[in-house]
Amino acid sequence: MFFALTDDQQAFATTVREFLADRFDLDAVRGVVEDPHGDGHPVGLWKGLADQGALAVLVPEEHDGLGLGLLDAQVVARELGRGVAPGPWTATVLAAEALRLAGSPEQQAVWLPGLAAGDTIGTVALRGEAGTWDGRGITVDASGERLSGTASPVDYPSVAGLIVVAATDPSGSPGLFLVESGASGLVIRDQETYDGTARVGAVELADTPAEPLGGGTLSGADAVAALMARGAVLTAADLVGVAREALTRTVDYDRERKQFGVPVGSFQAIKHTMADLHVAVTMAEHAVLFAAHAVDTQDPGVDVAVAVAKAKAADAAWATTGAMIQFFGGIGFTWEHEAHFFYKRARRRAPLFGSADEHRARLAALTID
Amino acid sequence: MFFALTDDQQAFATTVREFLADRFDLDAVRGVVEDPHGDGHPVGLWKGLADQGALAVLVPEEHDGLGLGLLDAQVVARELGRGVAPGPWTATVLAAEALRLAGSPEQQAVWLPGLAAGDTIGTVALRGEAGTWDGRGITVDASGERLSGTASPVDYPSVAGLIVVAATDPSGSPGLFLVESGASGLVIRDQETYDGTARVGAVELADTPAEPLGGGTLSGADAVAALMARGAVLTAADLVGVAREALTRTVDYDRERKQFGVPVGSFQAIKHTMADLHVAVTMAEHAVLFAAHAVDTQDPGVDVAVAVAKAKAADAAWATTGAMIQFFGGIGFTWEHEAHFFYKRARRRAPLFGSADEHRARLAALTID
Amino acid sequence: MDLSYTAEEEQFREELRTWLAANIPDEWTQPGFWRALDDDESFRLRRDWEASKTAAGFSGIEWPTEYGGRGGTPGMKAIYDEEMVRARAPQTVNVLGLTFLAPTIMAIGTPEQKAEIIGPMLRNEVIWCQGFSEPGAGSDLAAVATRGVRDGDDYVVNGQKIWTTNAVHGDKIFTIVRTEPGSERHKGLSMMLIDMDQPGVEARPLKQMSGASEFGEVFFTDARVPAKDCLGEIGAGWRTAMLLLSFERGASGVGQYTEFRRQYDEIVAEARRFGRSDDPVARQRLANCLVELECLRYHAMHILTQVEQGRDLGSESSMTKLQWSETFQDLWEAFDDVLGPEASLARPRPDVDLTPFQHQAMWSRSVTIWGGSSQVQRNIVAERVLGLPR
Amino acid sequence: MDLSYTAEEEQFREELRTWLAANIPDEWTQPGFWRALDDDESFRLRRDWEASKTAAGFSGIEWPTEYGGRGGTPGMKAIYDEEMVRARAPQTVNVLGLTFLAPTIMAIGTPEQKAEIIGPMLRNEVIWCQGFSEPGAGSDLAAVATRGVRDGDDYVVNGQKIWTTNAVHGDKIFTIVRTEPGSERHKGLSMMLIDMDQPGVEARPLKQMSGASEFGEVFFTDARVPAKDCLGEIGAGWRTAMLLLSFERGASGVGQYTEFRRQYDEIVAEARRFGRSDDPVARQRLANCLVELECLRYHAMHILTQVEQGRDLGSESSMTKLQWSETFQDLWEAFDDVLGPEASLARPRPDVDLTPFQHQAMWSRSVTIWGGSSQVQRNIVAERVLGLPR
Repeated sequence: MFFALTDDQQAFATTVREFLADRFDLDAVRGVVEDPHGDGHPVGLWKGLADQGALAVLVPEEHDGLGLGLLDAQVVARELGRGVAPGPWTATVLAAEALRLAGSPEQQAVWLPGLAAGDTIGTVALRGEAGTWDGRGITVDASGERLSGTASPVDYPSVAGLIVVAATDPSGSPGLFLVESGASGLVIRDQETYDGTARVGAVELADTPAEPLGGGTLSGADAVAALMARGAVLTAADLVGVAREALTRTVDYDRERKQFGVPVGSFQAIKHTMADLHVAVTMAEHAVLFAAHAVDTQDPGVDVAVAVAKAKAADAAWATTGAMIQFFGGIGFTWEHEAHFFYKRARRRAPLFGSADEHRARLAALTID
Repeated sequence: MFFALTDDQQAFATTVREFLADRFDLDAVRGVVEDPHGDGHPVGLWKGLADQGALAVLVPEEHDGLGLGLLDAQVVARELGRGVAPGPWTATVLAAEALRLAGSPEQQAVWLPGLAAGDTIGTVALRGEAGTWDGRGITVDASGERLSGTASPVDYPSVAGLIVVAATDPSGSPGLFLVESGASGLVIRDQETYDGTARVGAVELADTPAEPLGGGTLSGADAVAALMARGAVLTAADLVGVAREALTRTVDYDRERKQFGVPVGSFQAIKHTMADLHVAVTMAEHAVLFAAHAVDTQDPGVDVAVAVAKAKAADAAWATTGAMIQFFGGIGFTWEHEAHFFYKRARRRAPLFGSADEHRARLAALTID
Repeated sequence: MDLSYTAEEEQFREELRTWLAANIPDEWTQPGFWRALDDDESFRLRRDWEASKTAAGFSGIEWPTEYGGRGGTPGMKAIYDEEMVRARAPQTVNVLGLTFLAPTIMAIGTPEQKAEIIGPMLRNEVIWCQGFSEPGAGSDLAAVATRGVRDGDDYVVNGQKIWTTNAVHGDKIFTIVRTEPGSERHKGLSMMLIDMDQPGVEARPLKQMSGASEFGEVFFTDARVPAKDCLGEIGAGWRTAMLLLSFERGASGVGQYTEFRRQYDEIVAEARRFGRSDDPVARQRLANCLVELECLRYHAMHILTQVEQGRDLGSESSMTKLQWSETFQDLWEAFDDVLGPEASLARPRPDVDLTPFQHQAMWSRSVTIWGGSSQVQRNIVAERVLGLPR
Repeated sequence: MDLSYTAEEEQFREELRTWLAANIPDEWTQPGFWRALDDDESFRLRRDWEASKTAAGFSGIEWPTEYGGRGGTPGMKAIYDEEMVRARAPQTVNVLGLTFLAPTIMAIGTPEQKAEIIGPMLRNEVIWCQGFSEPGAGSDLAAVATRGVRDGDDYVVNGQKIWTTNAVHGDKIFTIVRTEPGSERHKGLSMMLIDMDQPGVEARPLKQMSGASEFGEVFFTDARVPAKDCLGEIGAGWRTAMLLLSFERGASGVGQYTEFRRQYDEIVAEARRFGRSDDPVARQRLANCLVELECLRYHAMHILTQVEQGRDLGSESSMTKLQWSETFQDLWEAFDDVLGPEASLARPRPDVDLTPFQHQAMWSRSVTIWGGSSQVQRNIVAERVLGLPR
């Protein structure tokens, strides 16, 4: 029994964390947040992540990747969440996963090395406005190798060279397609979001040429579901990182900040809230580890594990970042303070790849019906 | 603007409260709880309530009643809840309400004086096993003046001389019927409940003769709905009484009980829980007053008011009685202590006439659709 | 129970409603109108409009006529609050002066203060700010560090205030200053009425997490205030502050309910627009907000009754604060929760602007902090209402 | 991550499973079997059955063989816990002795204590009770009032213990006694091992709100205990108690999860039976219990890993207690909530007996109180794990 990260995985986490601390700290994050019309994709950060192999984690070695698992990838996601780091990391990793799982050897050879090296930015467009995250929310139609419809919100579509789009064919079957930037009929409509640590947009397709992903291990609905599951786990990992860092910062602050002549952290109302949040965040951390491992090992309980992880991580991040603002007192409500980076990132990401409610509904379907 | 009980109503509350304190205190309640095979209907308590007019509140003066409103009746319900008093008060009052609202003058003349005086015990059977509380949960069928089917759980059917049964005719329309004790085909199956402050049973009907209620102000589905609303308000009032008394007793105990050399009530975790519960119970008290008044005045917002009151009262009673056990420490978990009277009464009654969830669903239908 | 207003009160409602209908330009009630204006312009419009409302006799509703008020009943004040929300009238600009300072001056002000302050405030000729919180004195107001040193007939004031509403538009500020050197906690404080239009006073907007600036900071650097411009006695500032804060206990819950209920309906409309209103779980979430909102309404009627009967509300105001602030925050949590991924987009559709919703949702995080945090209010309820030991 | 057990551990699972299958009578696993027995009969059956299990080598799994244990790994202990639940084996009768007393004796007992206590306990020849809580010393264990006065080679003990599991079936009790007259709080306490079969010791069952009596009270009236029957040094009882309680930090979470998950499935089955399993709101409620249950399972694997690596779990056990107790309580709240009016009836249908469910639901109210209340655990997590000031 070994339920923990290996020394290598811990070292990987430390590397990413130290890189962010040294080269992309909260001041750098603020720079991106305060430039809402910029592309939100700092090149130095991107190159640094690429240099560490953070983009190559899941890519097979034959395509210049590290050939590691989702458990390793979630290490990166968690650190990026902890550092509220901007950029299309999750989007690019998921695009590469789509190719790895559903692409032909040729498609993989064309795209994966570039994605692994950070030369190509990818993203995924799996759901349309107000849609669910289970394939029923797809709002793009495929007619042969042409796509029409709008997917939204999509992470970083403006900087992406490759967009993996989920679309349904006339018979209603879903599948994944590759759309390249600049394709005819493709319009990226930037969508302003309050989460300044990301950039999102709508991907509008009008009879746009697209290449079906095919010839890989998975296809059709299975491929879409597998991609959704990976998106859920990586988002959960990001949220867990956000939650842990928000909690740590709040505890550190309340240990020192005095009101009524004593540290506010000595008040039991605050202590008990922090204790409950610590338990919740710790459980969410466990859940993300287990889910990532379950995906990697194709555990028969993988569907339950993914839903548990996403539901728990979303709830923990939501609660922790709300408490952060409350328990920093007024200062945590100001623009100048960093609390809102965590709060807004948690709020925006919590519902991505299925809200806590959606994942609980899925758990009910898996264990009640 | 006068949002409060009148002096008369407050005096009425005091009378009932003092009667219970003098003549039916928690030791007397314990006697009923510890005699689970007894009928749970102490005659002295019943006569005392009748003497105070507690059974006659809603009965028109022409039928020997006081001709008052639901706002006055909820005064009694709240005090009975506060005293965790046993007996078929709510059941009898609701049976009388059925006659008042839906009965003909003749039916009223036959039954109301006896119900008002406490000579006749009544009850209502409005719902069957696992059914909802909105008319769709009726599981008794009417064929002319014959009823068949089973209603459950019904309050105090074994001691009731008159049972008001909701039944649907072959066309699916609901209506109210009078069934007398001893009617052919009528079987009362006692159902053991953990709430020792009540007795309940299943009312089994097999081609049982019944008299349709008719000729009153309301009929059919409207009559059933009006009776459900009154049941919801009176149950909410009982729950609010339970909640308030549970909270008061817990606060009083924690003000004195010492651990770690100080009163446990000086710990902020307990203080804040008590403060939140006090707010919740106070809001529930307001909500019950408003709902009762809305029924009395046929306020256009009465449906919202009743649903709010029942949802809020159920939640407040549930939370308060759970906290009572926690914050009395171990002693509140023992049989010898009174906490479980409150806890069990709250648990059993919370879902009657619609759970908090059901009433929230109703509010959604009223304000979202 | 009698939940009606008197005929006289309803008559007042009619008059007010008529005046509001005639005096609020249609465009003002359109979504986005106020946000499109720059801050100074918006303030000026509201300031002037309210002055005309005062001239028409619709300000200081429950104040004695001797102070320029209408001499109305608490019920009329509740009606006023409700109708202002219903008519989507602009936000009151002199709100802290009107709510807190004016009644305190009526109670303990000098004849000169009564004569010189209340009228100009009511006519919006002087905009008042409140200077209570400091960076190191939030929930713990007694930790005030701003100090005033006697110099001839004046005090010379140095220090910083924060969370000051309308800081950059203010003309004067009522503020707690430590005037007794070396004093601690509640002692040695004075409530000074300081002219903000002097070199020693600088006001800066404070940008919030939403990007808006409802609040500001006020810096005192050798600011001067005549000793006579102290409200209450010198050194009795804590008592003055407590009296002042006691006037929060008004009947504004009726207006608050009206506003929050409209927000509920607006959130429901967005849920419907984005196909979320049929989801039973989302419906529970929203309906539970409605439960708490309706309770807030009943509570407002209860409070109004208490006020009409001349009862001292005492610590009950802490209960009111908890109920409205937690309910309001939960309502806006429901917005984020129910709308899902669309909630974080300014324009999930090109024709839908959710920015005002997002601002409210973020604003809702502040209401459980200012005016006595929820933690402070729970302490008060536990200790003063329930009698649990300190 | 490697969530598998070793081949040796899996081999152990097979052996245990085989033995359990052969040695648990079918009728024992039927609903209602144990409740139908009277208390003494039930205890005797379980006592004897477990003695035979010990004889077969399936007790003291992770204990050294020198103490009659199996010398197994922490993983085997986890497997044991899991398989016992799966097989619906009877509840361990000597649970407090085996969990707490035995490892403490192995650590600090005298050679005589090691020789005389552990073997008979393992074979159920001596049933041990724990005497820690008192009516005035619940969460605050240091408030112990039971006193022991030296009299020759003995101590004479007077006082009362409460919440004693198996009180009426116990042969001996390890109990905290104040042996230094006039001492306060943590000082002057001793952990005495007292023979319950003497005139000075009386045990009474304590009836709980459910009507069951899992606990009892133990009264000492001039009870005698030889001074040599002190565990640890005289006067060092607090240290002994803390060491003893530290052994709660085992890997039992795996078994706990298995049991609670079965309860979840049973509750779901009742929800289905009463037509409540299609309700989306009820489904959310249940699914959220599942989320917490699964987290408990992951946490158990995390703890097992820590134990295998020889790490000191320290205050992490408070987190474990919070997660399992709050989750368990919430699960049974869900039972009441989801089943509605039927939940409070013993037999909502003549053929359905919900009494065992109701007992569990009420039992669930106690788990956040005993063994350190949730409030105490949150203090520990906040102060010792997060480092917030006392």
